[in-house]
Amino acid sequence: MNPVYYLYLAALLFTIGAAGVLVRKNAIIVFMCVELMLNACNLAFVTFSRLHGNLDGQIIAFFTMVVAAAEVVVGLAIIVTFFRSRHSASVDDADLMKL
Amino acid sequence: MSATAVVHSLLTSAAATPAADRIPTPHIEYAQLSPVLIVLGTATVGVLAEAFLPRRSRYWAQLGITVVGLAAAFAAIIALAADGYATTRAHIAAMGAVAVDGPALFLQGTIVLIALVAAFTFAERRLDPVAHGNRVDSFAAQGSAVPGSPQEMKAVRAGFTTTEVFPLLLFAVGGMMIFPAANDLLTLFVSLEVFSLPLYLLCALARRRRLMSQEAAVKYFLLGAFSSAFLLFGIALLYGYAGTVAYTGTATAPGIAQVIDGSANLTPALANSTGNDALLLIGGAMVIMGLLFKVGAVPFHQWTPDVYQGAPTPVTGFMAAATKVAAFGALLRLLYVVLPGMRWDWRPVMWGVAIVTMVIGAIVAVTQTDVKRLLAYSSIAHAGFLLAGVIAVSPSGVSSVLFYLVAYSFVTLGGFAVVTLVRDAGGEATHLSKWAGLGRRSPLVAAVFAVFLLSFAGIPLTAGFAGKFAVFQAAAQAGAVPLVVIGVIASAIAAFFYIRVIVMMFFSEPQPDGPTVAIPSPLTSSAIAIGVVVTLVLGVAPQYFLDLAGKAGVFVR
Amino acid sequence: MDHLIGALVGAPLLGAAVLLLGGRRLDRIGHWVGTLLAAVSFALGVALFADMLSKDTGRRTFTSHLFTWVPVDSFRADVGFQLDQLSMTFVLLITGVGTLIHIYSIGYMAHDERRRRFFGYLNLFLAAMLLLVLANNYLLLYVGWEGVGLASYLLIGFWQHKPSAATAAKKAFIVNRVGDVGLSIAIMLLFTTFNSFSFSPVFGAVRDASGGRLTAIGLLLLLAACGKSAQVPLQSWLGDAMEGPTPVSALIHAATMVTAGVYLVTRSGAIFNASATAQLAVCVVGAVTLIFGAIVGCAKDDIKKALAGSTMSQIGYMMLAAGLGPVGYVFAIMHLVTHGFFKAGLFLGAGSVMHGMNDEVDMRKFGGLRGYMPVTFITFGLGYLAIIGFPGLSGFWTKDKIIEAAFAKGGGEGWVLGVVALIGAGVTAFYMTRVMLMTFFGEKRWQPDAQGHQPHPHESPKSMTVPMIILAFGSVFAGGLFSLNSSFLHWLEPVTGYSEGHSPLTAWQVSVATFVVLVVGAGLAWQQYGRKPVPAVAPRGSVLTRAARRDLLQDDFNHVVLVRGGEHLTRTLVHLDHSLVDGAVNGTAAGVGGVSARLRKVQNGFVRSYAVSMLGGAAVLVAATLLMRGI
Amino acid sequence: MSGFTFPLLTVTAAVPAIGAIATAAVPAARRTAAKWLALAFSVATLALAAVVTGRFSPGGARYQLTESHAWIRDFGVRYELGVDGIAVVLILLTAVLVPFVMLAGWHDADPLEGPVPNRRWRPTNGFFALILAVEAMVVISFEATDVFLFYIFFEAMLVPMYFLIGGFGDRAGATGDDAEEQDARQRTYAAVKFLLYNLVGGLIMLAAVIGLYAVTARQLGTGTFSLPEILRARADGRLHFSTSSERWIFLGFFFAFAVKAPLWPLHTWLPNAMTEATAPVAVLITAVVDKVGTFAMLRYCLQLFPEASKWATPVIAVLAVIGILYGALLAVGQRDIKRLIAYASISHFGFIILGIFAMTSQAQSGATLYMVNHGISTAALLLVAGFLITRRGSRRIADFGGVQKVAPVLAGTFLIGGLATLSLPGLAPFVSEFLVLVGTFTRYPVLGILATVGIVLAALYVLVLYQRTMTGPVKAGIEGMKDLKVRELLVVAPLIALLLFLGVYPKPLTDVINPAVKDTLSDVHRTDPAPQINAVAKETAK
Repeated sequence: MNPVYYLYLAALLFTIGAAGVLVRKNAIIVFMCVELMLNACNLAFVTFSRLHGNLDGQIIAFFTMVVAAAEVVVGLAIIVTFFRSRHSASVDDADLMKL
Repeated sequence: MSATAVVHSLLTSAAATPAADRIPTPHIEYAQLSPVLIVLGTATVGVLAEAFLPRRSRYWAQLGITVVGLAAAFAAIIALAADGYATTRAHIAAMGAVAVDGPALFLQGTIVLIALVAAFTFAERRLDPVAHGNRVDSFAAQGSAVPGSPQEMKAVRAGFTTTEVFPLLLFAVGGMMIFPAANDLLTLFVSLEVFSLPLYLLCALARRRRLMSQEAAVKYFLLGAFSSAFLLFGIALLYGYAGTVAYTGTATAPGIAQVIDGSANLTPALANSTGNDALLLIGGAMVIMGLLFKVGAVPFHQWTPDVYQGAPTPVTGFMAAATKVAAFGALLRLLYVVLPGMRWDWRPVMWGVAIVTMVIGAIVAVTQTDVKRLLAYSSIAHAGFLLAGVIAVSPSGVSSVLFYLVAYSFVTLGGFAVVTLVRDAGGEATHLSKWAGLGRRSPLVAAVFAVFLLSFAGIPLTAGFAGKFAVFQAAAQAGAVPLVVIGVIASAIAAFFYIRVIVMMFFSEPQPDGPTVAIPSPLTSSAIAIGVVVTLVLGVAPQYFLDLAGKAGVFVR
Repeated sequence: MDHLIGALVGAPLLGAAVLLLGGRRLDRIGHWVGTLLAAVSFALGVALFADMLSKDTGRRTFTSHLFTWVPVDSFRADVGFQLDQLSMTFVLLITGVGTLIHIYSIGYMAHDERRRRFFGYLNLFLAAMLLLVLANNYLLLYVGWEGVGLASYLLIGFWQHKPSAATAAKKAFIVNRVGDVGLSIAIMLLFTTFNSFSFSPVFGAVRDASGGRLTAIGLLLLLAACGKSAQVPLQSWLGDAMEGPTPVSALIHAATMVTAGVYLVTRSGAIFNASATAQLAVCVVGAVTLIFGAIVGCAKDDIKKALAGSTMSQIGYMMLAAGLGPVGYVFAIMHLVTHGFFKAGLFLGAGSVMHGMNDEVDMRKFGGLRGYMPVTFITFGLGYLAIIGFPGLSGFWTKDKIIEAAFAKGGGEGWVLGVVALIGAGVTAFYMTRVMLMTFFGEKRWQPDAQGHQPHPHESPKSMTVPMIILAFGSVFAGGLFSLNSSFLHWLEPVTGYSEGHSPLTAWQVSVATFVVLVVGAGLAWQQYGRKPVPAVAPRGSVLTRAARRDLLQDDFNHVVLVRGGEHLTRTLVHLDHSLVDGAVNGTAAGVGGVSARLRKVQNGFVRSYAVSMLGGAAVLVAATLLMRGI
Repeated sequence: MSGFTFPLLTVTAAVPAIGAIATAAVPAARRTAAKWLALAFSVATLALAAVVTGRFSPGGARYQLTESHAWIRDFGVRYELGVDGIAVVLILLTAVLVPFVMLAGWHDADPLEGPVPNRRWRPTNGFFALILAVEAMVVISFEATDVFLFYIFFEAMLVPMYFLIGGFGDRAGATGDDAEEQDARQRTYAAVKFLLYNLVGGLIMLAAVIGLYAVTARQLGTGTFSLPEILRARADGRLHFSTSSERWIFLGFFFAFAVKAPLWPLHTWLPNAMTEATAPVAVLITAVVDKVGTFAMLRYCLQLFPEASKWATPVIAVLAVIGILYGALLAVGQRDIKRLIAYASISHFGFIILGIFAMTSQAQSGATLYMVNHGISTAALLLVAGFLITRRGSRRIADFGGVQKVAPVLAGTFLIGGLATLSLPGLAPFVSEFLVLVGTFTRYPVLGILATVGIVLAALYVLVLYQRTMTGPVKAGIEGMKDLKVRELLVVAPLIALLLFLGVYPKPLTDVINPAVKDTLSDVHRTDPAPQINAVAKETAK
């Protein structure tokens, strides 16, 4: 099976993630969509690694996961405090500052 | 030598497997990485201090640790530069992961100094009125406590302060120091996250107006993550194109640069993927976009005003200054080291970005009513001017940008430091109308702020003018005259709103319920003083620093 | 010799400086100082005159160079004097009459608390006028030219608290400025043509210059002359100038300053001789003005304005003569001098009358004064006879010569000009007789003034009468003296040149004709003002009369066309400057503001829309990069 | 340059600068001390300027008393000073005027007594310090022979001017209880307008400056801004501007100077600025600061870009003539004393610019002389007007009338100032104006004639102003008006004396100016048009 398909899949996932960020209101879900985009990147890395026959891609994937984990830690903390002080996680409520 | 090698070696060295003979032991030049290591080490110490020191003594301990650590890091940088690592002995350390060269050291030095000054403003606790017998700084008593909730009250009464900001600051600084030095895309990405995550947190920690602060954090975080996803995908594509994430390398172990200009001898597996320029172009574009986001260039700028406004002002100052320095450093390295081969592809695009950034930044700022937002938009406009310098792909381009960054960052720090002084019952009085007649109330503060504004506006004899002249000159020599003309027009528009503020302060009647100007401790005073000194020195006698930037203006390949 | 000339100009200048800077402490002796210095410069003039007479005719021109004024490359303006018979004549006239009028003013201005300043101004005028006639180049002449203008401005407006006076002064200055434009452009043209504007080099090189330029210069000089000498079309200011104190009218607006135009034309004879067109223009202006002035003079009830009209017309004669070229220059100047005597005398007489009638000027409120102020009556009468050219008196000798010369121009032009001049003489006789009758004869029509003081006519003090007497002598005998074996002609000829004209009429024919016209004019006047009583309020009169009362509507024309038009223009411009020029800039600013306000809306605070723009931006970035490569 | 030569020019510029700092350092309470200190420094500057004039030998080297030190190598900027005849006279003018400006403004920065005492914030020491700062910057921009050095101070002087205009105005014009606010608003508007106009001009010039650097850098290897250096390089062919680039750069420079000068239609900032500022500051604007613009046209536009200057001359000359007539006509239509004078100045600047670009020796010497004379005459007129306005507390012409009855000396000085403004022969401005006109006429007869018409309008607006304010019956509010005080006489008398002296004997100045003008003309490769006949030669031959 031609590994290039995985690239298309990666691109698809990335697009879905991006779209999710744009359409979803709930901060948590938006954030999850971002994670989805990151995973799309991972898939791409791995695929390319396979194509090129070197390990770099796979290793980078690990790093990405670590980073993503770190992001989750920070991100959730922020989103939760935000939620607690407003009793809503909708990003559209966050418009105190504009113009 | 590619990043993976480092990675292998790190792993293996971490868990010393018998396989060690097959994988070469990594060779890390600790001495040359010492600045970064010191900062990150200090940060860790700070964390430990948080863990083990009694609350009362933390503040001073943290402040001391931070200052000492940063000072040490700066000393290390000077030492390295003195050893000629900035020029003759510049090379790529940590097995291709990190460059130790002029721009890297110059920018790291700048960032460390910025951090030092920022640390002072972080530590300022004379401005807020004494709460229940405790001096407090501009950070939340307890970040986790819900605003206005009883437990926040308790925290305040107990005189809690979020001293964690200092370690966070240091971590961010560490990341920022690696960012412009990163010599492969992975390091770039990791360091980006390393300095971004602490910043997200810092944004959320304002003592006053916490809702806005948290909102800023959310926005910054989501958009930041979003953009870093793009960056990462771009990296993936570049990796797919070149089969490596290293910027540079040798013909045998090529970096992206070599692959692009075809000086690399490629494995057949690679040959067909390199044929596909789409990967390269799209990937390059997405990586650049990731960086432009951090720079705050149009159309990736919209987070800037909101975040700048919501974040605690000291943090804003630090972000505005340091993030720009780091991001532009990285951008320069990427464009000058990795992508010069495809200059003809990205230059026109950057032209466009530079123009819209300058013009929109200036124009939108005209109708701002909040000082912090105003400065945010002005920072956008300045990003545009800097891009003009970046576009001139020439040594003078690099040095001019480096110089501009120094000039801009300290003026910015000073500016935001002044903003922290002007306060009323609700904390800082950032609405412009409140600043009316400030010149009558406290001429000194108004005068200082006027100096900063004039520097932003690029009036001669201020650092701002020298910087602007440097970048425009570089651009003009690179044949980007139209860009210069547009830049000039943009700065004319920009001048308008800087002047508006000056008018406000000096020529309009003070409001009866106007804000008071708090008397700062030596900490903030020194921050402001440094700003003024830099403004005037770089404005009147910039030659020394221009030389410095000029010497430091060469990337190692 | 230099020093003498220097002192000649310097004395009154010093006087002016002392009196104007001296301050109140000089109030008591100020008038004496002024008079003394005027007398000094007269004495100097006489001395120089004597010295000049001692030399033989050829070597009488004396030039002196004081210092270089403005040297820029080939442009060299000097402060230097040229004293020849022509300027000598003027020096004597100016200082002589000037001194007399200083003396007169002592009495006339006795009750004015600003008398010191008045004398300061008078001295200033003398200095400027002397500079004008003594300058050896046009630029320095221009200085004097404007200097007398300034003095006249200050003196016309001397009673500044009267709005009418201030307005008149301003009008005089501005109308003169119009003439000055002519003079300055003429100087520029001289410079570009001759590379110099000093008399001797220019006149020396005239024959090499192109005719067109000479004509242009001539016409420009004429424009200047019109302004200063109140010739049509720039005559409108002279009538109003009578707002000034009477001595001023006598000295500046009758005897000396207004004749500067004639001096200019005569002085520039060389240029005019070279351009028939310019000369004709001068003649026409002169002819028109002499009729114009005369008609105006007939209609005015204000004694001074009547005299002003007469001045205009007499200067018209001089201009006419000067326009005739070498045939007429001498007579122009001759008439100028005699006119200086009798017109000054007439004005002083008028002043004396006003003095006695508490400053009443309306002749309809005079009448029968001959008994009350005999000296004034006699001197005024003699002046009257002189001006109408009664045989034997000054006017007779000079005016007839001009009329004769006018005919001598020959051809149709000659006839036209001659006849005009002739008619002018008649009209002169008419209006002067009218003045005479209305003032000194008939029954008393005196009326109390605004304060209700009944006038008690009385003879003026010695300080006023003596000058009048002296001038009367001048107006009786000067003409004869000059004509005595044409001494004046020989005196002036070396400078102006002289050529015998060929008149179609013989001298005695002209004289007879003139006398006839004169008698007719006087008779008509007697018919109207001598036989029947003069109505105290002016009858409506014919269209012509009414027009003449309004200076033949020339003023109204100016008002409508220039003043109104000008006001409208400026108002429009002020508006445009604000709305258009300024508006453009403010508009741009507003535009930027508008754009800014609109762009702000994009920053709507919603994370997701920010994300959209980021995505869009990324897409554009990618697309652009791809396009650059053409993929 | 062997051994140490005393840096006279630097000191001349530095003394007022130090004075500014010193004055600013005087505690705000010690008002009088600050005044005297500032005055002392300005007088010292005058002395130094006199020394400079004395040390300058006309017809000697083109730039004298030169100093040259490296400054910002990377920008090719050197700290280069040197004066030619034109610069010398203008420095002298500046140094002469400033002390009078200070004396005239002696009480302008005192706390306002009035409806709301001390509402407005007017630090005395600040006022005088700013004046000295302006003087310093003006002087050094006259001295600079390095384009960049010039540019820096050309721009920087906006800042102190801005605060002078916006910070200190005389209460005049507005009526009603919120007069204070109205005035403040107007003043602010004027200050901002002034700053923005000139800043935009300056920034566009900045682009041109950078362009100049790019050209020199490309052709000479290292970019330079040194005027002598550039002239030398162009002379021996190492440097050559392409037509288009020369024109563009020229326009960039000229625009900035035309805003400063100001040339029609870029003039509208001047009336506002001059009206709202106090009379002394207004003098500082027109008589001193604006001269930098015309001076720069003469030195930089013509010398750096001769071809482009010639190319642009017709347009500029026409604009200048428009300015002459336009300014005069608008002056006639004004209802505000200072505004009227401002428009008169616009008309005069038209003459100066016309003279510069007519490019004949008479016109340019005239223009230079005009800068000096206009400085003095406007100063005289404006300062007296200022005394008048402060006495009455209003600028509206309609509020005056019959002043000469109650304050004859004031009226007299005002009249003399006015007569100088309408350039009456015998007073200084006449000489320069006539030179400009003659010089223009020799090359552009039509423009010369049109410009000459301006003298009628000049007479009109001056005399109308005088008549409305000084003559006629005494208006209400004028009765008690005091005549000039000693201090005020001390200000006006010397200026009038100067006007008279220079009107009768301008030779000392022309001797200094002429050689410099000759050099400039030779830079532009222009010679005066020949006359039809050289009568002088003929006569001397005879």
